[in-house]
Amino acid sequence: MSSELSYSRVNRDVMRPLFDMGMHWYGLVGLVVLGLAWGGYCWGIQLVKGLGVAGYHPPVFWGVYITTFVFWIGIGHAGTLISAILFLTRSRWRTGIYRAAEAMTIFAVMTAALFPAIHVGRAWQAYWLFPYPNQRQLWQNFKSPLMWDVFAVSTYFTVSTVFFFIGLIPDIAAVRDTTKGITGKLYTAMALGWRGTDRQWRHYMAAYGFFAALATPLVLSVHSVVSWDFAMAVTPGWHSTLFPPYFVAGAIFSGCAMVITLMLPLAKAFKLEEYIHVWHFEHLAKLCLFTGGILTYAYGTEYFIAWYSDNPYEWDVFVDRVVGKYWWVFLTMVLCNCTIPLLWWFKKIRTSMMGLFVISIIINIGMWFERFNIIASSLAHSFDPGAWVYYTPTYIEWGIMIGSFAWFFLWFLLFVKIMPSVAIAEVKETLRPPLKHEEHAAK
Amino acid sequence: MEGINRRDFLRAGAVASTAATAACTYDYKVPAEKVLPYVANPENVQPGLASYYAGLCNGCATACGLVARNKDGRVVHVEGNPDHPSGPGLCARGHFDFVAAYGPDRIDGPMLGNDKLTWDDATSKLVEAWNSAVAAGKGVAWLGQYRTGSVAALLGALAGAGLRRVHFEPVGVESLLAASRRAFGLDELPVYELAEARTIVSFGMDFLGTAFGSMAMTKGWARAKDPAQGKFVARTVAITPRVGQSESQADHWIAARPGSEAKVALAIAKLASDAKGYQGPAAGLLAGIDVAAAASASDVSEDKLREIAGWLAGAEPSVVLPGGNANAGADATALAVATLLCNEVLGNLGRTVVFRGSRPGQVNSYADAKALLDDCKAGKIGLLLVDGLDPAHGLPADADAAGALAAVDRVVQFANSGNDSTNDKTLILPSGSGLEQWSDASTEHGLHVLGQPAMVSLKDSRGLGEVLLGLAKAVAPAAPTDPATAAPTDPATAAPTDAATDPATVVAVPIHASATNFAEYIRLRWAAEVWPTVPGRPEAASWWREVQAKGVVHVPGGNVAAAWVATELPAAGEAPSGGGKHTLVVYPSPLLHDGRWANVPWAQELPDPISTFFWGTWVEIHPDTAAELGLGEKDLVEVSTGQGSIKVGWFGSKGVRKDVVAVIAGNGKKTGLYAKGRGANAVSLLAGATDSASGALAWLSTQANLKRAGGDSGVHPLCGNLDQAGRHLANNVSVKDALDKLEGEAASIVAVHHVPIDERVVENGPVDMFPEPQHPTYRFAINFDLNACNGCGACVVACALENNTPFIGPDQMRRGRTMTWIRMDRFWEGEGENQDVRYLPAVCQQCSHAPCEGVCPVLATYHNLDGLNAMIYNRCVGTRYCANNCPYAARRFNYHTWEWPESYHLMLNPDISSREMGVMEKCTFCVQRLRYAKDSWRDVHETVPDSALQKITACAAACPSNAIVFGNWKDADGAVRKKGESPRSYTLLGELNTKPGVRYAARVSYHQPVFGGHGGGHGGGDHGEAPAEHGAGHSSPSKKAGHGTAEGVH
Amino acid sequence: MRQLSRATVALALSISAAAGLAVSNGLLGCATEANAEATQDAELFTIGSKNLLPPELFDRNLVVTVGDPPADAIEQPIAFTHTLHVEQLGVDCNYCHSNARKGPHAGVPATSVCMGCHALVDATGRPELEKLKGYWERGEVIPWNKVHDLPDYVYFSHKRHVNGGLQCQECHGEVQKMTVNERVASLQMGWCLDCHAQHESIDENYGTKAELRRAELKDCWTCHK
Amino acid sequence: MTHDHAHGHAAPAESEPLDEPIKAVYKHLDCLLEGINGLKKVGIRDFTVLSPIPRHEIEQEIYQGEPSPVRWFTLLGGIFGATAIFSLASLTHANWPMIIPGGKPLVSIPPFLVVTFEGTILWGSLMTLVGLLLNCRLPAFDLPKAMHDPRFTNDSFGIVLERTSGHDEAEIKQILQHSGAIEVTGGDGNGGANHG
Repeated sequence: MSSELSYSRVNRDVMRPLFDMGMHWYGLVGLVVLGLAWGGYCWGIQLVKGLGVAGYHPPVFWGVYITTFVFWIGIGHAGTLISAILFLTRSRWRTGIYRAAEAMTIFAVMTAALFPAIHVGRAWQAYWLFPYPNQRQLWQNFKSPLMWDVFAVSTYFTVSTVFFFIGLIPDIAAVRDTTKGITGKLYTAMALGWRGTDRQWRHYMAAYGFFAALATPLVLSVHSVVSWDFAMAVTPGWHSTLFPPYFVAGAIFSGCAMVITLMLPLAKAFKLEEYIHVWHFEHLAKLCLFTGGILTYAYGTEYFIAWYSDNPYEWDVFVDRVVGKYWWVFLTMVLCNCTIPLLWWFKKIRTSMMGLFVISIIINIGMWFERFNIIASSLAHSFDPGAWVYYTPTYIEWGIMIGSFAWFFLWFLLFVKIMPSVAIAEVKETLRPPLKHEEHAAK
Repeated sequence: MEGINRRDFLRAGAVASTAATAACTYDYKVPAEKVLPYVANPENVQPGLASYYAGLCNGCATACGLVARNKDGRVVHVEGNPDHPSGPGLCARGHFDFVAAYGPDRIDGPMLGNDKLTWDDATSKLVEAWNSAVAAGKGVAWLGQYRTGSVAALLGALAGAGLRRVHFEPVGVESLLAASRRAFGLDELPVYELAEARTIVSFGMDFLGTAFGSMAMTKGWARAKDPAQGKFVARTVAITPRVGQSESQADHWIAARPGSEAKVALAIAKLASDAKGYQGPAAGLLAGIDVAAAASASDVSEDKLREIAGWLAGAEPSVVLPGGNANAGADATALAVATLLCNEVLGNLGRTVVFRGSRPGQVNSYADAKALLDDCKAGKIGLLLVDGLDPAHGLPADADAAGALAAVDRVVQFANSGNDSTNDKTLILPSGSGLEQWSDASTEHGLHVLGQPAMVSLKDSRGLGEVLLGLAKAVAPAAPTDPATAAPTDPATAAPTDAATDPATVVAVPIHASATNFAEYIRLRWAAEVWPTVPGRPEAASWWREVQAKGVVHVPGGNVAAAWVATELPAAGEAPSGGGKHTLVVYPSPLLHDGRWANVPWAQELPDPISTFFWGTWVEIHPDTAAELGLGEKDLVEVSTGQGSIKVGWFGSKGVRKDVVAVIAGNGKKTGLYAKGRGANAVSLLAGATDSASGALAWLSTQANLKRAGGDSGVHPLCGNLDQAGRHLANNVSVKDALDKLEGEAASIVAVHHVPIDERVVENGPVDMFPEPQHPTYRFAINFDLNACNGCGACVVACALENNTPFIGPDQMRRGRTMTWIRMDRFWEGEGENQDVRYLPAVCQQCSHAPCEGVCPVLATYHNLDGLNAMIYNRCVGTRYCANNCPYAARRFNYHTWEWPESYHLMLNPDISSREMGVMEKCTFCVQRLRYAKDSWRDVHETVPDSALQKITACAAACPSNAIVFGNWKDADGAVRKKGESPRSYTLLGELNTKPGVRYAARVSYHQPVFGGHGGGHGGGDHGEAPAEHGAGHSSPSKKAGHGTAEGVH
Repeated sequence: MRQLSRATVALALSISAAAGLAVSNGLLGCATEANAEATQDAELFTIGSKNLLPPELFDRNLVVTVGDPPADAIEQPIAFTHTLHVEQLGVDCNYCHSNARKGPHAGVPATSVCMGCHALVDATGRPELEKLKGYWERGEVIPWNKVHDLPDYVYFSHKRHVNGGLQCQECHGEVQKMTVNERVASLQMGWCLDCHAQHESIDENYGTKAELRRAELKDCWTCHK
Repeated sequence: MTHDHAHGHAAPAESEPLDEPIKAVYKHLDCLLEGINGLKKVGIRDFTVLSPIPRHEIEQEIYQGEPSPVRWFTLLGGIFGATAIFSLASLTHANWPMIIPGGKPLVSIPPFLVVTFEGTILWGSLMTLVGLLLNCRLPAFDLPKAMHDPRFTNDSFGIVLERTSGHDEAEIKQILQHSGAIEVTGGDGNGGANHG
């Protein structure tokens, strides 16, 4: 962080986009609304006509929707990782990026949370997944991994959102103090009367620490629980104890890549380079290299276990992934997740904007295909050879997926417009506080 | 009670039930529904309870008995009649006859062109046409399907008045009949009793499928293959150019060159007579047979011929089956005579080949039909009555049926909707469904089947018998029945009659003159002709009530002695010609038959047993041929003969010779709601040559050329993989093992594919983390005997109709979204003579440790106290996790709300919920029937006995070969327990230890092992001990069975 | 102001573009296999569509019902009174609803059952009886309004309950005192369950097997198939 | 720590709130700390420190490292969540005994641990939120106008006194001014504004 930065400059720089947003922003919002309309239209068709408009080919009963669900949940990991785990480990480089990363988490979880409703056959009965007292005296099956999922995702969403808003309160207060009129009233309401009193800061810091402490195991548990959706099934290719660490590593991998994808243009567009530095991205890239390494190792281990177990069903699935009809999915996955990110070992690439941006997108593509590879190819090549099929998605599924990206970006765009996308108070914390005796010394 | 008859009661009931199904939303404050009681209670009708009517299946000439279940005014299901000698069980095509009754395009009342007529108009037009034809000196002719019983008797009466009768079916029996006449001088068909046959050699007769009398043959074959029943296992040899459904069950497939079958049969007869030292009346015929020439003509080595003859002569009795004429060429009769000669030589007559007056009424040949059509074209026919045939679709182009019909002054069709032969001048008289009217049939000495109305007619139709009775009254008023015309064509009348001894049945005038309606006609005729033959002469009125209750009268013992009379053999026909590279084999569809069920969507959608294709026409070619042509998976193939060409999809079958192209018949219709535009008409490729000895159409007489035509054929297999990929799902055991280790005497002999497991598991059996759940009273279980299952699909259809599973159309089927709860897996192992087609009916296995149950988040599926894996539709949210987690892929998902098109919805079974979109469903072991049975037996405070359970599910009731047995595993003496403890028994994917309620009995075969070896004594038992119960001193066979690894696995 | 107009323009642009896209998507959909309606077989293989408006959307089960919902009395085509027939004349329930002991439906009696007595009762000047006679003479079905209705996925059997010793009044209320028949029970699932494994008749009827019967009675397949 | 009675530094009962609180604005952290110290030295403990960022120095000065009671909320929330969700799962499964999947005990610990864990986290977090809001008295829209200075969320620190705690207003202002406040305002008028 530049030593020239002062407290007031931080306020000014970070809040600038809130009041002076270029035409680009409106253009982007228009584009995103278009995508959302497309997705909504596709979902409308699906709701009215039934899931048959998607490409499901039994026994492939899960497809693009669950793939995209897991993808978004995975994206949602980086934010809380950065904000909570790095907070607890006092990694100071988190300050510049954690706010936007956290927002990304929440929006990613919000996007992911759409998918169970999109995925289930009777979306209008999806509320049955939540335990609530009813006259039928019916409850849920708490032994089902899907039920765990409901709990894990809703808990994750609730905790992340609370964490996010707690972190925002001092910054909203700062925004409040520079706005007037209706907007000012809104910020006043959201700031909950925050004035930065000693009492407020005292409990705030205590609570923030607890949130971080609670969110940390949650980060690890959410994707573990999601991975149990697969690992708890008997389906060959899924039934593996490797899944939780494998999924968590993959989630952090894709999440960090997504942070790079989002923050690079953000820093550029809002001239926040002084706060979101290249070395932030370098750190993220290194984190990606680390988790990507774990992931590559996990891919290898999967094959080793399948081979070593001598379970023919298992081994057949893994062979089929390479030589079967889904070879292209496997190839994309390996190229995007294991091979291309290795370029980041070169400092030149991992510090160049283009190198960071392109590879981070490639990683996101690869991670989507990883989930598709796990889901579709396992189901399409299960126990009974009479039921081996080839599932291909339809335009409805692609449309809804595009819609989900639009939904995510819409929230993100709104966020950068109305909330400070860099944590003002925390950035100030990293600055040396203004001290009178130092000023005298300087003079 | 005046003015209210039975019809109205049923109608009121129907209204009530429709109203009940119409409303589906439920608001607890506003009842939107009416409750409509009867005006007057009909006898024996309980609202909400089913009534059963014995009836007659009109699906084909075989005329099996059936039982129709009427619920609240509609027949909702049919099953085979267990009192009929071919029952229990009902083939798939029999079920289609029931579906056809609800066809949406059934016409409502008589039609002339596009005009609707009243019945009075229509019948007067009919009589008018008859009279004017006679007045004009033109002929009055009948062109129809085979008919027996009272309709045949009425036709006999009409024949006396000048009606020219031609009874012809495209898939007919004329060559077999001609062969019997020639060989034994008997004008009837041989009955093949396979139950005791040690060796079965078939030249292509579809004896498990579309052949006349296949239900009885299927049962006999299943019994002959069952090691437990006769302590032997029949060896089946198929000598055909193509492996069809029946041939797929053979132990040896001998791919003789098409057209050479007769020579092969004669060679076998010669070799067998040498082996047996035959000295009978046919000995003279054998001298001139040249075995070496036959071998070279047929591509079958002399050694192989000798081996086959050795099998036949070595294990008595045996049976040699002819080619059905759909599978024979210009020498169909020669082949049939040669097979009879084989049977004669082998001493099978009277043992496995029996004559007892079996024939489907009057049988005319294709030549006769063509002669009639030629006369039509020549303007010699003034009135043509067409019954049950669609000549424009089912006859080769050279018969020009459409042109011939157009040249007739008045064509009257007895059909429920227009077909390809209908033109503007055709008078269509809808004859309704067999379930709506009185009918009868008699295809054998002493076997009479009665059909009675099981529901009110859905449309304004009038039975064929009723119309003919009216016509006979009008045009043959007092003419006495002419015994010369009627007797030989009607086996019923051939039975000895001495009606005069009972004054009640003395008939002074012809029956048709005295009977006021067809029901009365039947009753009077039966009183005159059937009743006197019944031993003991029961009291007439109570006898008739009993006949109505049972639906069948069977007086066994009408066998006729047969002596060989032929002194010379029919000349061999011409070899297939036409100048193509491939011999064209057109075969009737196992489901659509000759095309008569093409308009039944369930028939179109049920996957073909061999290719698992659906909704269309395709060719079967050898994979090498496909490679030569450079065919891609989706490419169309153009098949061209001198008569034309069709472009269809293809299936690479290892079961056709490389020089053969096989095309499935039945589709390619121009009319019919569901038939129109589906596939292509294979018959149009035939040259129309005939077998000179019988006049039968030579199906195998044409050569064809193949060409890649690109495009997208749209045909798609339902089964994903051709073979089992080395997995042990459908298992075989060797005959030796099966005979050495019969039921209950030894450990499992099934070599089951194993995942290598812990040594401790090998020693102590599978380890359960949790005990198997308690089943206090019942543990419902089912046993599929793969040794008897031949993939016919009857169970699949029966299940679909009982459980309201919809048909979904070709687009959805291509995505594999079949809704049928039974998936008939077909696995094709090996190739050449040794190829081995295995069928595996995969249903929900009702596991005790079910993977699906634990994963449902809303408890929509769970295990109940009866051992069933329950599925509650109205709780299901549709996460589909259960389906992913089912290793058997047994669950079905409602991707859409499938609505039954108008009038099919009347067929819905009201005992089970219909499912909306987004809901999972699966086999429930017909829980509605189980609950009904439990409810009934609870009234007398008893558990349901095994006898009441064995055939309780729709699939078990439908299975023609008794391959499916249902029961309570807790009943130690029950059939299902006995079968489940047989050494052949195994559970599917037993290594997963899901403890299924479904067990399979491995097929017993003479095949060389394709993989994994035979189970021979090394105890490759399955893990699944379920449905074993804990406690109660039961020890499951698998516990003793250890977990030896089968050789060559993985 | 400048921002507002920009926002309006952007919004208008995006809405119109979305509409255009939706239309083109629809057209595209027609060409796609996924859109089953687009195929030639639209009318042959009927895919039902979901009505996404109430009542499906707002499931009544979302509400926790406390106590019984209000009873509602429904007018019938003939003002039949149970009070007269049951309480005053002493006709047994089973005389008219004879199917209750034999099958799933108790059944509304056929008109012929009514006429069994009413043929002997003078109808002149009694309008309700004249209506009954009218229906009978015309051979017309009396369109009674349903008071007790269950969803189509519920399979209820009167036989089991009546033969098990339950009194009609336990579910139907004091029918003998009703001039206009009304429903007193909610007939909701929770209401069924209140008895289903707890009713005292289970002990009476099943003795030592009562525990098993209780478990069986909570099997979902008892009522849903 | 104006309202923090827990510390026993409650203002004397006779201390009337000032009509206009005394407000000192600081640009520098060390000056602020000096100001706090100055007030503490004369025994004034009833004042509020405002800061744009949390500083340990400030907290240390005022609370001497006493931990925030929020942690008890977190603990209780976690215990409640674990108990509640485990009971929910167990009781609902026991209420309607269903065999799912075959043979598994009705109340089976391993699968229920997952939801129990999630419940612990969820309720721990929610109770931490409640603890935060209660302890911070949020929402706090009724704070005196003197604290509404936008500089306190930007680049300045502040000390606000709503009571004089029995001390002389001028004396307090003096202390604040001496510590290096750039601006000292407010008071009931007997001290007068003094801009620095």
